[in-house]
Amino acid sequence: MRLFYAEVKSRQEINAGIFTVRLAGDGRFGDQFIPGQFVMVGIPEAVSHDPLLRRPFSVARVFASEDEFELAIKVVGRGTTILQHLRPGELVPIHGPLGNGYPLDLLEPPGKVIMVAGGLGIASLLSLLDHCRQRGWPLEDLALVLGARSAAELVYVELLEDLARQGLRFLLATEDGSRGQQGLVTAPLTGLLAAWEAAEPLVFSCGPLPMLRAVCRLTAGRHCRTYLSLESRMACGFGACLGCVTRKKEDDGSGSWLKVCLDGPVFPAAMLPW
Amino acid sequence: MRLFYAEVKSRQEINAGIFTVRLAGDGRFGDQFIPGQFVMVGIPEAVSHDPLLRRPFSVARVFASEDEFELAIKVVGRGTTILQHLRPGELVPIHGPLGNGYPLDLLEPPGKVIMVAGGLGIASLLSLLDHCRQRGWPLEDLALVLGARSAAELVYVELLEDLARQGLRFLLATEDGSRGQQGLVTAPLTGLLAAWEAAEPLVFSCGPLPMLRAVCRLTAGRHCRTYLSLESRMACGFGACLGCVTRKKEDDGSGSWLKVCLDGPVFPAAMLPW
Amino acid sequence: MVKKGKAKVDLQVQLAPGLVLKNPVISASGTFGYGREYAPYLDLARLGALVTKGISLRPQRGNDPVRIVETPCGMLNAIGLENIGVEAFLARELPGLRAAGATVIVNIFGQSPADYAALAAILERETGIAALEINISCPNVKAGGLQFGTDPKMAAELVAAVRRETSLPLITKLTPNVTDITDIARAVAAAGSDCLSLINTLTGMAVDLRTRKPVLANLTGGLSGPAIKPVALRAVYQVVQAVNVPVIGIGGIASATDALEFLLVGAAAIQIGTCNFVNPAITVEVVEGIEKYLREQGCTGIGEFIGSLRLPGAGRD
Amino acid sequence: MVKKGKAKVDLQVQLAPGLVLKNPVISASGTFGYGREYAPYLDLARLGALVTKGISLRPQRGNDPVRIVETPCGMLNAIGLENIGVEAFLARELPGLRAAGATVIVNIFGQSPADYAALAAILERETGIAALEINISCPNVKAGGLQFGTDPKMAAELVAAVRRETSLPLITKLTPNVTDITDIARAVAAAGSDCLSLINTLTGMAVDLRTRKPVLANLTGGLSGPAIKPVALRAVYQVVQAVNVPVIGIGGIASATDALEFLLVGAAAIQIGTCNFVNPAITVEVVEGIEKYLREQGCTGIGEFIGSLRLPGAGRD
Ligand SMILES: Cc1cc2nc3c(=O)[nH]c(=O)nc-3n(C[C@H](O)[C@H](O)[C@H](O)COP(=O)(O)OP(=O)(O)OC[C@H]3O[C@@H](n4cnc5c(N)ncnc54)[C@H](O)[C@@H]3O)c2cc1C
Ligand SMILES: Cc1cc2nc3c(=O)[nH]c(=O)nc-3n(C[C@H](O)[C@H](O)[C@H](O)COP(=O)(O)OP(=O)(O)OC[C@H]3O[C@@H](n4cnc5c(N)ncnc54)[C@H](O)[C@@H]3O)c2cc1C
Ligand SMILES: Cc1cc2nc3c(=O)[nH]c(=O)nc-3n(C[C@H](O)[C@H](O)[C@H](O)COP(=O)(O)O)c2cc1C
Ligand SMILES: Cc1cc2nc3c(=O)[nH]c(=O)nc-3n(C[C@H](O)[C@H](O)[C@H](O)COP(=O)(O)O)c2cc1C
Ligand code: FES
Ligand code: FES
Repeated sequence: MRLFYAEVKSRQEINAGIFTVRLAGDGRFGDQFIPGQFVMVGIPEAVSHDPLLRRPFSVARVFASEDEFELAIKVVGRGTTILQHLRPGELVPIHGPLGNGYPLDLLEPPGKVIMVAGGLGIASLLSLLDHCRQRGWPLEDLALVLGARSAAELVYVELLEDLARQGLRFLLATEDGSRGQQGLVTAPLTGLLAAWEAAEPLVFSCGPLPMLRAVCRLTAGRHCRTYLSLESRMACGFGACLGCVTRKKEDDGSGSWLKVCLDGPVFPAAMLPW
Repeated sequence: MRLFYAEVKSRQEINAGIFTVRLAGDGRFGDQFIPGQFVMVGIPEAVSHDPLLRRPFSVARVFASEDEFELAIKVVGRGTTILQHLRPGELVPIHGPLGNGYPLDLLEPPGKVIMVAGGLGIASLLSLLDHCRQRGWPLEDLALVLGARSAAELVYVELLEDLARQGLRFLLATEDGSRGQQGLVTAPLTGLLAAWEAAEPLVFSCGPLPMLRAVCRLTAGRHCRTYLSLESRMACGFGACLGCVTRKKEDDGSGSWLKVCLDGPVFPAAMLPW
Repeated sequence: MVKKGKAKVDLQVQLAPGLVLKNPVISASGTFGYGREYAPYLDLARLGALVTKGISLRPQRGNDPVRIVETPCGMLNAIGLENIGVEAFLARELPGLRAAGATVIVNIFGQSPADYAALAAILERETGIAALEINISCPNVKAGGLQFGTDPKMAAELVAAVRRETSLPLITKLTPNVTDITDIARAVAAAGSDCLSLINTLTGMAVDLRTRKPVLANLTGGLSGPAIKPVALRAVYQVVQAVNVPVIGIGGIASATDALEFLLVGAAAIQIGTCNFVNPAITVEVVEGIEKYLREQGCTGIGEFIGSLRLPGAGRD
Repeated sequence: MVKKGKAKVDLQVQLAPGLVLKNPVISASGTFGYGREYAPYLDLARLGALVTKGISLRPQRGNDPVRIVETPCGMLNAIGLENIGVEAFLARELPGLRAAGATVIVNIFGQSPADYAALAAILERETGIAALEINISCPNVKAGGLQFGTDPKMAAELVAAVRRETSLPLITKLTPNVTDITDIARAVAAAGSDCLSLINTLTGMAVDLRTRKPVLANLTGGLSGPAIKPVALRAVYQVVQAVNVPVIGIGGIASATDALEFLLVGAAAIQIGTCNFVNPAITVEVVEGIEKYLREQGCTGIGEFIGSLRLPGAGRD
């Protein structure tokens, strides 16, 4: 975990309200990074206290050789509106990488890996996909199911389609059918799970809560291990505020909580109450 | 008085911490403007409430044909730090022109006019100088005494030196002697008042309080009419908050106050208690 | 329930038997001058109502400057209730407001219950006054009413004294600088206040490290602006639960969304203060924003929305 | 008086007979975990002291989420005093803090004076505890002490009960949610509190217009951060005037300048809360900033600066 000011190297508008931003590391960021981790991003304008808190974003990509990393951000409120106006050369307060990340000990080939991303959840899973490729996983054993409300909410699709041509099992669904098949990710996922169940795949998912719940339901009882990356409102991102907690499975109302920022954001589905 | 968003046309760094910014009018700004008036400038970032209040700045120049106007700003705190980063094309909330401005009825040639500016007070007086020239006043009858702590706090000097070559009586003093004569404006002003007293000059001054007080003392009892442009902390700039008040002359503690924003910022020295 | 359309939404709200406003947006006392100052920016008749600067029997000079200072997301003021006095107000300001078609609420304060009662008796005789707002909550002057506003019994006696002098609708303005605002709320409602408005400012202070002095000549001032919105929303919610009279929500409103939040927790109307300084046209923009939102939500009247907060566990979510 | 140089400035402050801190910068309870969480960012021994998360006799689960929400220049929290309980704290957390050389102040709370007294008796026996901070001001749980913190008599009884059980220096933490904070301050000082700390959070609320629900599961929460700084500074100034024991200033401190403002009005030390979340290294940066400022002002000891506010008319300006 590092605390530094990162220079904005470039920023790219993807769609209305979605952009990627590439930031300079501090020389050690990349070494420490585990896929699935996130950073807390501060508001560059140091003279203002509004917005006050840093915002959490998954690290989508690390470019180790250039000591740079990339975030993919959707504009939803005050903080992201300000971040949208970042310019190359500006310095952004960065705190991270934070959180546990995906379970690297399990992430060794051979085997099959299914990644299920909803909307900007792709950011977190892209780092995992990169990791799998670096560990020498054949693309044919990796599947990525990506869903979004509409084509306008998609990011990294070209990159993924490119990998699909090289063997990645890439399934795309939009609710309005504007790109990929129409509907939720559950349809393609159901098929995939059936097809790959024999291989006892690892399933990783990141996206909106209803989608995560659906993934839980679909994988429950099947021969697969499922991990979910959660979101939560965070004040600190490193376990100090107790603001981000979520309920454990089999919580009778007396036990302790899971801290999404420190115990997560990635949890085995079995730990969660759905 | 207008309430509009002004596009930034250009911005020029003058010295460390001092810049000018040229803004687009709303088609009627220039018609309404009286020299000595100011605008309340809002913070462009609409998603933040910090800083909350608009900041007052004198209008230094109006470019009627282009429907543009210019402010000269010194960075002293949070608001001005943000304004310093304005970029061409950005929209800035503008409220103005506000205040009474200089007494136009008196400002007709012939006669002599002495303007005494301290630091950024030149912004207000530059609009007056422009006005005088437009009214056909011979430059030889106009004097501008400009003082600052050092050369680094000067703005519009080249422009003024150019006018000096055309006849303007331009006297420059810096406390550290880094440009013009060394010392306060009081020394050159004393000489000028003595030389021009027979012409019963109009004296206008804008700058820090100690300088305004000194101008009052120097002109008191002489044959000249003195007007001072004051500053004050302002919340509204248009007479609604009663925050900007200042004491009247011969105030026995029971009378009413002067509103700097509405009754001023320009006051006859005789109205003020110094 | 959610249908969209261009249908007119009824924004009328009733704050007292004789006090129906065309919409719930009111300008707050001390931030809207005598109304006249805002005439260049908006049509005063478009507001639900405007509340005048606090008026006393005799003119008041207010505090020495410095009177205001900006703070994070807010400001402190210690104006000290400067005003021209009731006589000058009636002679010089009220006729113009009447002519402009404004719904005028007069904010009153004094040093004793007798002062308040005398003001009420004078204003009772005038036409063109929709209601009185009794200020028992100004923190900036010793005799600004705060001594009444922090004691339920004194507050009730004061309201009763005013009530005896006038049949005008009475709004009592409460301070948040108390241990339990619902105590005061219940007391003044029982004493005959038709409506309550809250909150007035929180007492605060600012110092200047450079000069090592307090910034405000008065040492302390009243904190207002977006910074106090969470405190105001909480107070309004609590008071709405505690009393049966309409409540006007005040504190840090900077947008239609903010205003709607106060209506959601049960405020029958809202007042906008500090943000008038930043955007003199904000009140009218908030009226428009509320109407647009309610239309999008498919409401035909604002009454459907007021107090529609869903509580967890209440079986409604 | 103003001379510049590189001379060392003495930052030591005394908060109680047995409590001298190396500098006046303390981390605030509930915002610094058990200290451990911040070890990667700073040397815990460099702080004047750290205050632990509020500790109770038995572990507490705290409130359901949502527990936090950002507000203009601040945040609301309704953590609900989640903690591991005193036993686990002593076994699992205190040894590490001792080893790190931290000056540890333990923040305690309970449901009754007996709970507080029992905690004091337990902690009295441990080494490595510099002082206790008695929390009678948490607005987020029914039994968070606030019932004691708003009544001078109950507050005094509670402090006296703790006093009987321990010779540790006692700091009592006060709430701003009262009509007159100096009443409580005087009462607890008289009851044997060596020092006072203030302010705890202001009670606030946030709602979500989209869902029409309160944002916090607990409905209301405690407002902290820069938004409340003016209220905190006022409260500290008032209490400093009212009591003869040292006062620790808390509320919205985001920089060395903010910290110096509290010292200027007479706080003997300060605590930093919410801003630790934004910048985990802020406490140490504020220590450095205070030292730099005092050196530039030509002070040899921080004592010269504390309480050096110049009042208008006091013949000192
Ligand atoms: C571990 C983690 C990783 C994330 N990764 C990404 C990413 O890669 N890309 C990306 O675009 N976003 C990501 N997010 C979400 C991102 O943090 C939020 O969108 C961002 O903080 C919103 O900031 P804002 O100031 O724009 O919105 P705000 O103005 O703070 O809020 C906007 C709206 O969202 C609501 N809201 C804000 N936060 C939450 C929340 N946590 N839960 C529910 N409602 C909320 C608010 O109430 C409001 O309605 C991640 C979040 C977490 C916790
Ligand atoms: C009518 C008028 C015309 C002006 N014209 C110009 C101009 O042409 N160019 C220009 O650069 N400036 C001008 N000013 C001054 C300008 O408004 C302030 O410098 C600006 O508001 C500071 O904003 P800030 O947010 O940067 O500083 P802040 O962060 O608000 O304050 C910075 C420092 O200045 C102090 N301060 C702020 N305002 C005042 C005040 N009014 N009196 C005393 N101390 C104060 C603060 O306490 C703080 O120490 C004018 C002011 C007025 C009233
Ligand atoms: C400059 C100023 C002057 C005020 N004067 C008065 C007043 O005379 N009478 C009164 O009842 N409230 C007065 N108030 C309080 C406001 O009416 C309002 O209650 C408070 O500012 C909170 O609302 P806001 O956050 O929207 O400003 C004043 C507030 C400000 C900022
Ligand atoms: C998330 C959070 C948790 C807190 N928990 C406690 C607590 O357990 N005990 C306590 O006395 N104060 C607690 N506080 C109050 C702080 O210690 C402090 O008094 C308050 O936040 C004001 O300071 P600030 O504005 O610097 O945050 C908490 C504050 C926050 C923001
Ligand atoms: S965000 Fe603070 S503990 Fe998780
Ligand atoms: S600045 Fe508001 S009255 Fe002058």
